[in-house]
Formats: sequence, structure tokens, C-alpha cells
Amino acid sequence: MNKVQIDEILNKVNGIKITHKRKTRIRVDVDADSLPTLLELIKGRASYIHLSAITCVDWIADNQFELVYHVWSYEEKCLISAHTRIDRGSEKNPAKYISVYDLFKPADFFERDIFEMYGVTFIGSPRMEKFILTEWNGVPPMLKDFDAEAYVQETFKWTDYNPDWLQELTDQGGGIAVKPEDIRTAGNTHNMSTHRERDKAKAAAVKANDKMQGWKQ
Amino acid sequence: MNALHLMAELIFMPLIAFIVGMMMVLMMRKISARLQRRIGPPFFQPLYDIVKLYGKDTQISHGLIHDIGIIMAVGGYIGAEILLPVPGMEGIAAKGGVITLSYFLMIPSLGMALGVGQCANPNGSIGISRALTAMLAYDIPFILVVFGAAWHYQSTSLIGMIEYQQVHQWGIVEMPLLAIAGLFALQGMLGKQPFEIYIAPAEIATGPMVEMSGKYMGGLFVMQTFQLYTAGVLYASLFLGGGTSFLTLLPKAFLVVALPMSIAFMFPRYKTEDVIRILWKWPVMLGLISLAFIL
Amino acid sequence: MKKELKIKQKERTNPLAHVFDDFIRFCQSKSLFMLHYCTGCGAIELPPAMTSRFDMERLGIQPMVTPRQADILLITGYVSIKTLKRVILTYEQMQSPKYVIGICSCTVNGGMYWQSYATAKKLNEYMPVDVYIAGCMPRPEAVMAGLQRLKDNIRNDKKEHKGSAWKDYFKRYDYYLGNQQALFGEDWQTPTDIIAEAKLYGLETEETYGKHTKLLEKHQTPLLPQEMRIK
Amino acid sequence: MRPENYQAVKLGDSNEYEIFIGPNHPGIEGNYAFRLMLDGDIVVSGKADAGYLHRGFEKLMEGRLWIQNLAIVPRICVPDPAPMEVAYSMAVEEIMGIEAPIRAQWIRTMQLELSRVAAHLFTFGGHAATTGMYTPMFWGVADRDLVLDLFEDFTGGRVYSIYNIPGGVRRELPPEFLQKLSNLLDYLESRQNDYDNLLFTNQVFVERAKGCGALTQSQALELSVTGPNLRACGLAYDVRRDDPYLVYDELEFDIPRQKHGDAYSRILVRRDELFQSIRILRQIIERLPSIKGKIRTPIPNPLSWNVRKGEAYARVESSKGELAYYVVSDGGDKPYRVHVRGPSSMHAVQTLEFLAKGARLEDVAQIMFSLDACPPEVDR
Amino acid sequence: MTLLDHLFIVVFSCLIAISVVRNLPIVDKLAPVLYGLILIMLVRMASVAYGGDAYLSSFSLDLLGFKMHWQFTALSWYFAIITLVAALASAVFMSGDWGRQYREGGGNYGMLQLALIVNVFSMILLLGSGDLLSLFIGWEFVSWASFLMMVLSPSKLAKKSAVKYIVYAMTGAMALMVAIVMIYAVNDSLEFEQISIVFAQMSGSSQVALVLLLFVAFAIKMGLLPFHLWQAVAYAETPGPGAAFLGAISSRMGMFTIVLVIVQFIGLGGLKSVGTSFANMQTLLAWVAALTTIIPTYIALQQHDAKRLLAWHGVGQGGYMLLGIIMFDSIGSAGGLMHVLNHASYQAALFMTVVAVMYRTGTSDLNKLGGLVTQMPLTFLVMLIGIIGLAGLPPMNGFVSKWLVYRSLLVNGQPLLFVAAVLGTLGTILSVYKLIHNTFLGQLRLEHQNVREVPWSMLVPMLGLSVIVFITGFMPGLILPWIASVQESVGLPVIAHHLGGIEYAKGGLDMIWVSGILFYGFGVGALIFYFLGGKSKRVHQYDNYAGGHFLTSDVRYHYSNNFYPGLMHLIGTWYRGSFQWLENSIVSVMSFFSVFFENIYRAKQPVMLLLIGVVLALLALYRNLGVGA
Repeated sequence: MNKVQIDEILNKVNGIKITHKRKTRIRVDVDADSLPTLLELIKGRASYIHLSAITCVDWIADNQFELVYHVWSYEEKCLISAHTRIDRGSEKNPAKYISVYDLFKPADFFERDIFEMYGVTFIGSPRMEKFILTEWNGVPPMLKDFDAEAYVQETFKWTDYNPDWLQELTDQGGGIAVKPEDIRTAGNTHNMSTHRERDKAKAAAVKANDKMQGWKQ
Repeated sequence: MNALHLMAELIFMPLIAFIVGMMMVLMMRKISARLQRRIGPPFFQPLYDIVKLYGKDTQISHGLIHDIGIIMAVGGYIGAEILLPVPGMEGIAAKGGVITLSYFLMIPSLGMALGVGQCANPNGSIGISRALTAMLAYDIPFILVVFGAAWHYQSTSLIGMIEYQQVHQWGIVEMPLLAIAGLFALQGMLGKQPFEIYIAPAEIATGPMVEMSGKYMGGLFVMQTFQLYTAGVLYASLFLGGGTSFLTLLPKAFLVVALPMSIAFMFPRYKTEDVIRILWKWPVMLGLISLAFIL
Repeated sequence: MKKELKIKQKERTNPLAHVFDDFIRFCQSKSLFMLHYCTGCGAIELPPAMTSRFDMERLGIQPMVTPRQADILLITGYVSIKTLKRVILTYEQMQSPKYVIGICSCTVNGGMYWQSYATAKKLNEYMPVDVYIAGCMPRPEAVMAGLQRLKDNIRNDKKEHKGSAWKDYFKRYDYYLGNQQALFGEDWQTPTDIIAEAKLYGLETEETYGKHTKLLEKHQTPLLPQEMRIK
Repeated sequence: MRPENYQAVKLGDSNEYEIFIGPNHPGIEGNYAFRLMLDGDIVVSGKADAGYLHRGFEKLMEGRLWIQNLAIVPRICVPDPAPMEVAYSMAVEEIMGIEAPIRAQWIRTMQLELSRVAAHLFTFGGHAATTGMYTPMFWGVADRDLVLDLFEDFTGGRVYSIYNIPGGVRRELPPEFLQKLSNLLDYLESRQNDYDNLLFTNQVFVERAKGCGALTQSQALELSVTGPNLRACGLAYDVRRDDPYLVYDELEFDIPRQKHGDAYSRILVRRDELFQSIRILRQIIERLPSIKGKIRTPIPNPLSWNVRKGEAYARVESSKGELAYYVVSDGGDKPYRVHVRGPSSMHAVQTLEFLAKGARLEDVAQIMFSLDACPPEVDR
Repeated sequence: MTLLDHLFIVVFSCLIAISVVRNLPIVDKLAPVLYGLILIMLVRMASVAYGGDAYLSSFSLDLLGFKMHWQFTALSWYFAIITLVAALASAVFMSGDWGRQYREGGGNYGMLQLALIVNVFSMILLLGSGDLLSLFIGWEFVSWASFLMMVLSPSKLAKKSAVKYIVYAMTGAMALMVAIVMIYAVNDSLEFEQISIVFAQMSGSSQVALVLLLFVAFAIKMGLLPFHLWQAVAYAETPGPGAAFLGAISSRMGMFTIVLVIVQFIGLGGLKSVGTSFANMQTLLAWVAALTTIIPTYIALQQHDAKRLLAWHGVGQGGYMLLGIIMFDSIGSAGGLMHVLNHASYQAALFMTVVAVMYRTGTSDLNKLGGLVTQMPLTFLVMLIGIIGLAGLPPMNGFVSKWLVYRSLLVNGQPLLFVAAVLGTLGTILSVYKLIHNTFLGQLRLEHQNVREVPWSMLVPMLGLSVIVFITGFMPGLILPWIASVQESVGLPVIAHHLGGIEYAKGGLDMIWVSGILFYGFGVGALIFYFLGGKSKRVHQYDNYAGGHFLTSDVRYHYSNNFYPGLMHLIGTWYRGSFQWLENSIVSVMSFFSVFFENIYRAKQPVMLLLIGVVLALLALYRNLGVGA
């Protein structure tokens, strides 16, 4: 199957944008509605039977989640990455999408992973329950508006670090020459100043953290 | 037999068994280390382990039967050692004989089974279920061997058997097939690979030992020393002519224990049904052929 | 330095008691069973330390399967919150004297996962740690050296008091419980009754109890052993 | 746990009972758990329980510089860390549109194959230990240690080498290194007979492993099984051959495969792969001295390195199967999103649950180890 | 009036008394007293068990021209004393709270009491029989008495199994009758002595027929292979202490008649003369015995119900008795005979423990129990002693009798039988561990959290029986004189015994020493345990290793079902394969007959009398014909 033939099959999907990145990589962008059709099409017509991964990307600025389905064909030796964007939803009305479990069995794992890491519910996925984060009660942690660092600073008092044995070493003239907190503050000003929306995100994260005070139940 | 002599035997027979058994444990661990290209533990390691376990500050018990199980396991073997004659000490071997001894050897298993049962841990219960099944497997060839030996020596008393062999030839010369069957049974009795189903750490997390801590575990370690000693000395008495002194008996016993150990670390474990199948096939066949010659 | 807490333990009157104690301590240092629990990536350096090249068994150290049988709990690297709960359960199920060795930098202060929302940072807030072996990850030689240090600590415990950190868990249970509650929530409860154990073995001090143990008593489902009774 | 979990409840009428394999259990690989519902010794159902090793890697990487992330990527899979670095570097290179110099590519290939040798040696022992044979573990780990010595020699780290960098590798090989490598390969080949006698043709082991956890090819494809596990089902699929990266298209090697898809086929595939890797390494030893040149394409100051906007999906063949990194950059100094597709995330969850169902309790640990699942790849 | 007459009168009056007061509350107190009275009567006759002469009854009865008479030999006395001890224990057991619960549950308690005394009466009658006719009548009585007890349970299965039993029993009775007729036809006499005389005169094929007929008759009662299928279900369904009584002694009446008729009057010579030298009748019977030890034991291993499990063991242990007695030497027969008493003692105790557990928990399903040891420790103790006895481990009495049987097999050079016997013992160990594990050990279920120990009225007989199990194991010399007298009276070689066991060239047994050493070992073990180790702390069941997981209450963490899966993978197919056709064929034949007999059963007692009448009429007819010829 050459480039033309695969394009022909792909073009059956409405509003598709095909990018041939290199010989073994094709990027396609489709609407959320036509993605299942596309997957069914390339699985049935072009032997793309190996679902390599499903990735979710949180485009918080656009208020959208990008779902990327990486599908490989053992015969064509080519990987199609199907990109689609869905609405990011809100806390009350979380994002929803349709499951592709009936097409690809491994979608069970990836969709469950996205469910707990991003909070996207996949309709029709067999096990929409927690798997890795069974003992985590906060917001889905991979969301961009969850600031892990702020959360850590608040939960773990790990920087005031004075164990007995360290004190003994310090008494003998050894120990930690530069305190971790000094390094941290220095590092912050130097390295992280380039982050575009650092302050904005930080503020949002603190807000989110305030909301989820009740996670330690 | 005067009372003093008997008292001495009651104390020294288990004690010797314990000390020799610890050396056998050491030998076992050294053999495994050598096969695995290691150095292995120091000489007193078995003693350190047992003292350490008995010296634990805290330990848990799941109830009285858990305690009694360990007492039965150790006590049953202590009783068995007194039924097992060694040079210079006959204990009460004349009052029981080899059938009684083979029954005595089941008491520790039953004791351990009871103790483990009260732990309410399915890993332990599966281990016991497997251990009892393994007992069913290895006891059939073992009992054939005992039968053959008793018939051949025309005695069920181990003293009589040893005397016969001292006068005539060793049992292994006169009944080689039966002796081989006995080795098979021994491998099963010691619970070493390929018949190690009831410990099986990767499946049931050491099975019966799963809830044993401190002195409970220590009891099982003591039991292991007795087990190795009993197996070695019993086999040596049945087939290798026993011994007139410890100098002649103990090398035989060590050799008997070393043989299964050296093949054990080269094999994985069989599944339970395969254990029965193997142990009921080859050693039983050998035993029956041998019995056909003897009878 | 934290103050020395006295436990109400009976004086041993037997003149040979010290000899016995020394002997047992000597055997304890010579025979260490370590728990087979790979909590993190540092576990990858334990097989080399155990197997043919470095052969831990020649030092009297061998792996054991369940916490009941083991003496050493090796925390091999970062502990996620989910693991930490299991580690605490496992630690409480182990029988004293028990030792904790924190391997890898992550057990010291979180290591390179300081930023992570899912890992606990300082292990000794949740249980007394005997020896830390820093490094990411420490080589087998370092692991062996750490274990050797632990052995020395146990043997010289009478003089240097470094080999009985496990008593600290009973003595200052309230502190450790407090840290655990802070992380896992107020109604955190393990099936092991540490307070009853401390009472039974005479290891309780005034710091065994406190507001956190009160909180525990308030929330817990009492797990008393079934007593054998005839009537 | 919560107090309500201890309040006694009435149990149902079912005679099935539960066994917990892991996290603290010798029958589990790493810190992972598997809950079994058993009837007698037949597994009625198994449920994987992950998250014990969860560190939030993908979140961590979003908060660190491109170059900082190199320090943590290998920690995703401990027994076989090298493919992680390489895959990450390859993904970043693809976004940046740069390519590592040819010599660096050869060195990377060598690193990957050495890592594969080490990982397979480790796996044999683990697999054998689940059936009760511990000697291969002692031998295998000790021999793996010799490989780790070489790693230490040329990267400075025994396990985590952090040797790669987007654009190439950090250091030139030390002198005499290839000779040492050649000696090691001689030694490993001389051990082949010992391993065959001890493990691969051991009658009892063969009896235990044959038919244990058998997958058909169509089941394997349906479950996205990759790597040696897929090749054990008869499909000679290998990322190195089918989606070539580095210099694999210049190397000669076979793709070993077996027919039955059971534990024995899987371990045989790994055994054959070990010797194929040795073959590849021999070719590298032969050709590497003739390939001269730089080992690194220069990149800007890594502390303020903004990778241009884009995304890349880099795949490599690790010892466990197809490993992929999906990296998205929004043009900042940190990755916008990194998704790690570990091969074990397919093997350790759905495949394991599928194979455990109806299996015997004796076989569960063997199935897991024969799949060579690596839990941190699931948890990340 | 001899002592035997007194005995009969006392037993008969007890029967009358209990049948009169059976529905009054006083029967609870009266019944144990009456059984005690009978026991005292038996003890007064004890001289017969120490080498004294047999007691003859002065009663005799002329029936259709036959003179029936009764006698009490050492053999009769031995079985009678076991019967009475079992009956006394059962009566005490049901006299208190158990009986109350049984009544409240809608059970017919009066009928149960009546059934028990009828059983005792009929057994005494059978044991005292002095000729073939009184034997036959006693035999019939025993069959119907057991039937009376079995149908008491309201369950449908019980009724069905009781009918199945009576079908078998009638078949046996027919066989016995034909055998009696065969004997009678030759010499016109029904005295026991005629058997050996007649047997010597018979042709080869008649000898085979006679032995087989007699054996079939007795084997059915004893539940020997291949007639074992009725027994376990029938006994297991019998209510409470009735099961204990039946399981302990009822089927041993078959053993009694085997000893009385086959061993005493046909003898080793007779059995060996039948068939070829390679496969004679002794070999056949020995193999029947061996298979009886193995097959029911391994069926027991598969049971989920505690009572069934025990009942199947009851079948299996019968094999040891026959195996011992069929060896015809002093130790073997002593072992076989002694096993009757030993088995009765531990089997009754075990049944009672199971009934006690049922009394408290309402179930005997092994998958629904567990962890009761803390709640019912004394019951556990009794069961422990009982299973050690049943498994035949030292120091309990089961060990002594099994040891004797083994020793005899060894002396006689029977390796295959020896292995078969060991196989049976090992299977027993496996299944009794399953019994005690699933009942008393493991996880305690929520619904059993408040279960308490059973009341003393139930504990006393259980403990009493377990004391017997232990004492006769510790000092088998208490029983061995009785055995020796029995051996003497039936013409077997007599065992040389002392208080601790037996004397035998090249390896005897002294249980006082053996038990002493065992307890010495336990003592040292306890010393090591309590003085060398530190204090231990009791923990809750949830504080348990679960792979590092938290064990919570919703987890079923008790391994009970399919307890020996490894073994079942190997032999499970045999159950389904090779035994199934046998059982199927017998069951289908039986179900065909049972329709017929159920109708008879509906017509009740008159039919029983009718049947006896028919049998006797046939007998008379045959006699007349014989005279005529």
C-alpha cells in the first residue's frame, strides 16, 4: 500500500488533515466525532491493528484536551498518530469521550490511565475506575492546573531537614554545606523565570489546592 | 538398663541429634553455596539463626493451638530421636521398632499442620495441604522400603537390623534397588527440590512458615535439624549397616544427606500431582521389583 | 538531640543475664534475615549483593519472605504513599528487634522525587530508621557496608545505643502515629495494636501516648484477639 | 486503612477465597500486586493492582528542564534503563530536527544491546526462581554484574548511566574498552553450555514451563503484546527491524521466534535474543573503530534551551518489548507533555489478568516472570 | 436363671420402660440410668472376657420345630460392652440440651429414644444368639432397628437412604437365609458347629457358594466393598447421637457375624481350601478388606459435609478390622478385633463433636465453618483426640490396633496389602486434617463470633469417650485380655500381652513406653518453647500476612473448598471414571427395587413380620422337602 492508497482511505473521513512526517510516521488531525470512524477504517481497511498508545495532552490555554491515538500496522510498517481535540470540561461537568475498547482491547489500560490522570470519562470503557491512584483523593494530578510543587510544599515538610545523625556530622565539621532550601530559592529565580505563565498557573494551582483540602480523608 | 543410663539417653540422644543436625544444615547450605558459586555461611550460622530466633524480643501467636503446634512439631521429633538407636545408645528402640518410628515422624507434620491451621492464613493452609499430599506421595515408597528391610532382616527393630548388617553385608549390597527407592523417598521426605512444593515461596510465600515469628520459626529451624539427622541416620541404619561408633555412623549419615542436597539445587519443583506421580512410579516400581527378589 | 526516654522494664536479677544478653546480641548481629520486599528501584542492587559475586550469606544475611520471619526491612528507594501504608503495615508486622535500612537518597529526603505529589519524603518520620545508605543507587558494596554497620551497631548496642532504634517506635509511638495521620488522614488504623504490644513488653513511656493515640482510640475498630473460652 | 474496613461483615456463600500476591511477595516482580480469587488451586479471576511505584513521572518531567529530565527517565524501568534514555533523546532530537553523529549512534546501539544482555540475564534467574530453581538466579545475576562493570567503565554508572543527551552521547569510550567487551562476550558464550544444561534443557523445568501461560498469536495481537512475548507466539516483529532507528538497518541479526507462546517459548526467545545481541555486539566491535567523528551534535546552553514547538513519537525495542516516548513541546524550556508507553503496561495488566484466569496457582508467578513485566513501566 | 437370662430380662424391661415413657420428660433421666443398669449387668458377666466359660441362657424357644437357644461367649460380651458404652454415651449426649433443641426443631425425640433402645435390644439378641436360627432372627431385628433410627430424620434424602439401606439389608438377609438353608439341607441342624462339619462335606463349588453367600450377607451389614454405597449417607443423615451410635457399632454386627461364622467355623483352612492356591478365598477377602480401606477413605476425602466424611471413614475403617482378622494369626486378629472397640470409641466421639458443632452453628458444611477453636475448645480437644485415633497415630488407641494389623501383614509377607493399608491410613490423615482444619481452625466467620462451648450434658460423653480413646491407647493391656479371650473362644492363636502392649519376638510394642517418650518429647518441646523463647502476643486474625496488603473483613481468607487440589488433579478423574459406573449400576438396580420396597415400607411393621414369616415358612418348606427326599 503506497502513500496514495493510504491517503485515499484516510480521505474518506470528513475534515481530515494528513501530514506525512516521515516514511513511518503519519499524523492525521480529525474531529472528535469522526475519530472512531477513522480508527475503524484504518483497522479494517489498512491493517492498523496495533494500538501503541493513547496520549492525552492538556492544552489548558485552549481549554481543550488533545487525544492522540498511536496506531501501528505490522504489515505497512507505519505508525498513524490520530490527533483530536475535545472540550476540557469543568469540575462539575468533566470531559467525556467515546471509548475505542471494542476496536482495540488495550484501550482499556490507556483510557483508564487517562481517566485517573486527567479525569476524562470514556463512555463504553469497561473499567472506568481508579487503578494506579486508588489511594489518591485529590484532583486528577496530570491536569496543568494542579501544581504538584505547591502541593508537595504544603503536605511534606521535607526541607526543614535536621536528623540526629546529620547534626552529629555537622558537629564534627561535616554535614550539608549548602542548605537545600538555599539551593531551591536560587534555582527558582534562575531557572524557572522563563516559564511563560508561571505566576498565573501558580495562582490557579493554589486555588485548586484550597479546594481540595479535604483529600486527606 | 538402669534408670540413670536411661535418663542420660533421654537427654543426650536428642541433643546429639540437634548438634549433628545443625552441622547437616550447615552442610546443606554450603553445598548450595558451592553449586551457586558462592562461599556460603560461616560454621556456626545455623546456631546463630536458632539462638537469634529464640532470642527475639517480641513474637506473635494466633492462639493456643499455634503454640501447641510448634511444641508438637519439636516434641514429636525429640520423641522420634529416642526411638532411633545410635551407637552406645539404644533409647527405647526395642519397645517400638521401625513402624512406630515411621509413625512418630508423622506427628511433627500433624503438629505443624495444627499450628499453621490456627494462623488462619490460606498460604499456610495451602502449604499444609501440599505437605500432607507430599507425605502421601513419599510415604508409599518409604513404607515399601521399610517393609522390604524389615522382611529381609526378619526384624522390625532397628537394633536387630543393624546387628544383621554388622554380621552379614550392608543392606545396600544385598538390596540395591530398595536402597535406591529409599533415596527417592528420602528426597521427598526432606522436601527439597524437585519435591519442594509445600514451601514454594514464589507461590504461597513459604507456606506453613508464613506466620511464624521468633521462637515459632526457631522451633521449625530446630525441627529441620532433627529432620535431616533422622533421615540420615535412619537410612544409614537401614542400608549402610549403621555403625559401631559415631565415627563410622556419622560419615554415612552425612553422605546420605549430602546426596539429595547436591541434586536438589539443580532442579525446579514439580507440581503437586507430578510429585505423586513421580514418587509412586519409579521408587515404588523399584521397591516392588526389589521385594520380588527378597520375598 | 532528643531526650532519652526511660522504659519501665524489670531489672534482670539473674547474674548470668548479661552474659546471655551479650550472647543473644552477638547472635542477632551474626544472623540477619532481611525482608524480600522491593519497594523501589534500589532493589535492583540487592540481587547482586545476595548472589554469587558479593554473597551476603557469608555475613549471615539471607532473604526471608514474610515480615513475621524477617529482621531487616530494606526500604530500597522512594516510597509512594500507597507503598508507605504497606511498608508501615509490614514494619508493624515484623517482630522486634527489627531494623530498618533506608537505601537510596529518596528515603533520606525524597531525593530526585522531591517534587512528586505521590512519594513520601522522609522515611524516619514514619518509622525509626537504623541506617541510611545514600546514593542513587548505592552500589552493592555500599549496601554491604551499610549492613556491616548495622551489625556493628547491634553488637555494640550496650555501649553506643545505636542498635535499638526499633524501641523508639514503641517509646514515641504518638510521634510516628501523628506523622502517619497527617499523611493518611485521621482515621488511619493498622491491624497491629502497637499500644498493646508496648504494654505487654514493657516498652511504653509517657510519649507512647498523646493526642494522636487518643485520636486513634476514638476512630479505631478495636481488633482484640479471640480469647479461648470454655464458657 | 480505615476503621470501617475492619468492621466484620458477613461473608457470602461462595467458597472462593483470596490470595494476595504482592506487593511483598517473592512471586511478584517488583513492587506490584496481584489479587487472586481462587477455587482450590484454580484461579477464578485475577486483578492487577498497580500504583505502588507511582511517582508521577510524566508530571515531574513537565516541571523540569529538557536536560534535567535525562536524569530521571532511566528510572522508569530499572532492569533495562538504557532504552529509556535513548528513546527520550531520540524524541527530543526529532522535535529539534537534529541528528546524532554516526559514531554516537553506533555507541548508542552498543549501549542498548549491552543493556539487553544484562536484562535478559536477570530475567532467566527470576523466571527460574519462580519454579523453585535458584541456581540460575545466582549465576545470571553474577554474570549480569560483569556487564554492569562494563557500563560503569564507559558511562560511569553501574545501573543508571545517564550517558545519552539529545544530540549524542556524553563521553567517548575509554581506551581498551572494546577489548574488554570482546572478552566479556567470549566469557558469556562460554557459559552458554552451562545455562543450557542447567535451565533451558532441564527436564523438570521444561515440564513446568511448557504450556504454562500460553498465548495464541491472535490473542497476543489483540492484547498489544510486543517484544519477546510476541515473538514467542510466532510473529517475528521487532522494532529494530520494522521501524529501524540508530544503525540497526546496517547490522545483521536474526529475529528469534517460537511457535507455542507459552512460558517456555518466551524464555527460549530470550535466550536466543541474548546470543543475537552478542552477535550484534561483535559486529559493533568490528566496525566501531573505523567510524571516526564527533560523538555529539552541539545543542544550545541546556539551562535555557527552548526546544521548538512540535511533537514526536520515538519507539525503540527494549528487552521487554516496544517502548515509546511521545514528547510534546510548546516551545518552552520544559516539555509540555511526555507520555511513556512502557511495554509492560500491556503485559502486566491485561495480559497477565487474561493468562491468570483459569491458570493454576503454581503457575501465576511463572506467568508474570515469563512475561518479564516491569511494574514501574505501568506505574510511571 | 443364669446371668444371661437376667441380662435379657433387664434389656427387655428397659425396652418396655422406655417405650412407655418415651414421650415424657423423665425419659431424659431414665434412659442413661437404664443403659447404666444394662452395663452393670454386662460387667457382672465380665468373667467371660477373662477366660471364663460362656454363659448359656436357660430360655429356649421352639419355632416350627426348631429349637432356638442363646449364649454369651467372650466374643458376644466384647461386642456387647462396646454397644452399651456407645449407647450410654449417646443417651447421655441427647438427654440434655441437645434433646431439647431436637424437640423444638420438630424432631420426634421419643422415637429416637425408642429407636436407640430397640437397637440395643436387638443387638444384644443378635450377640447372644446360640444357633443359626436365632442368629438370623437377631440379624433381622438389627436390620429393622437400624432402619427405624435412620428414618427418623425428616429429610427426604434420609428417607431415601434408609430405604436404600433396607433394600441392601433385605438382600443380605436373603443371602444369609439361603446360606442357612444350604447348611441345613446337608445335616438337618442349625447349630453353629454344623457349619464346619457341613463345609468339610461340601463340594468345591458349594463351598464357594456358601462362603460367598455368608460373606455377602455380612459384608452388606459391615459396608464392605462393593456393598459400601448405602452406609455413609444413611448414617450421616441419622439425627445427632443416633449417628454416633450407628456409626460406632451398628455395622460392626457384620464383623461379629464374620468372626462368629466365617472365622470360627470355616476358619483359615476352610478359606484356603476354596479356590486355587494362588487366589484362594483368604486372598480375596483380604483384598476386599484392603480395597475397603482405600476407596471409601478417598471418597471421604472429597466430602464437604463433616458427618458424611466421618461416615465414609466408618466404612473405610471396617476394612482394617477385616484385614486384621483375615490374617488368622494372633497379632493380626487381635488388631482387627481391637479396632472394633477403638473405632467405636473415637468414631462416637467424633460424631458427637460434629453434632455439637451443628448444635451451635446449625451446619456441618465444612465450607461454612472455621475458626471455632477459640469458641469451643473442649469440643476441639475431643475432636483432636478423635482424629489422632482415627488417623492411627500414637499415642491414641487407633495406633495400637493399626500397628497390630501392620505387624501381622509384615510377618505374613504381604507387601501389597501393607501398602494398601498404609495408603488408607495416609488418606485418613489427609481427610481428618481437612475436617479439623475446616471446622476449628482458620478464619472465624462473623455469624459464629458468639458461639459458645456446648453444655456439659454433651461434653461429658464426648470427654468420657476421648478418655477411653486415650487410656486404651496408653494401656492397651486393659483391652487385650478381652481380645485374648475372644481369640481363645473362636479358636484363633492367642496373643501374648502385657499392660503396655504385646510381646512379640523381633520387635514388640510397649505403648506405655512409646507414649511416655512422646510425652517426654512434648514436655521438652514445651520447656524449650516456654522457657527459651520470650513472651508472645496474641493477635487478631486481620493482623496477618497478606502479601503486604491490608487484610479487611470483606475478604474470604479461609481455604476450605477443594482442600487437596494437587491430589485431586491426579485421582479426581478416577472418581468420575471408574467408580461412577459401579455406583450408577448399583444405584439404578437399587432404585428399581426401592420402588417396590417403598411400598412395603408404607405398609410398615406387619410387612416386617410378614417377611420374617415368609422366610421361616420357606425354611420349613425346605426342611419338609428335605425330609421328604
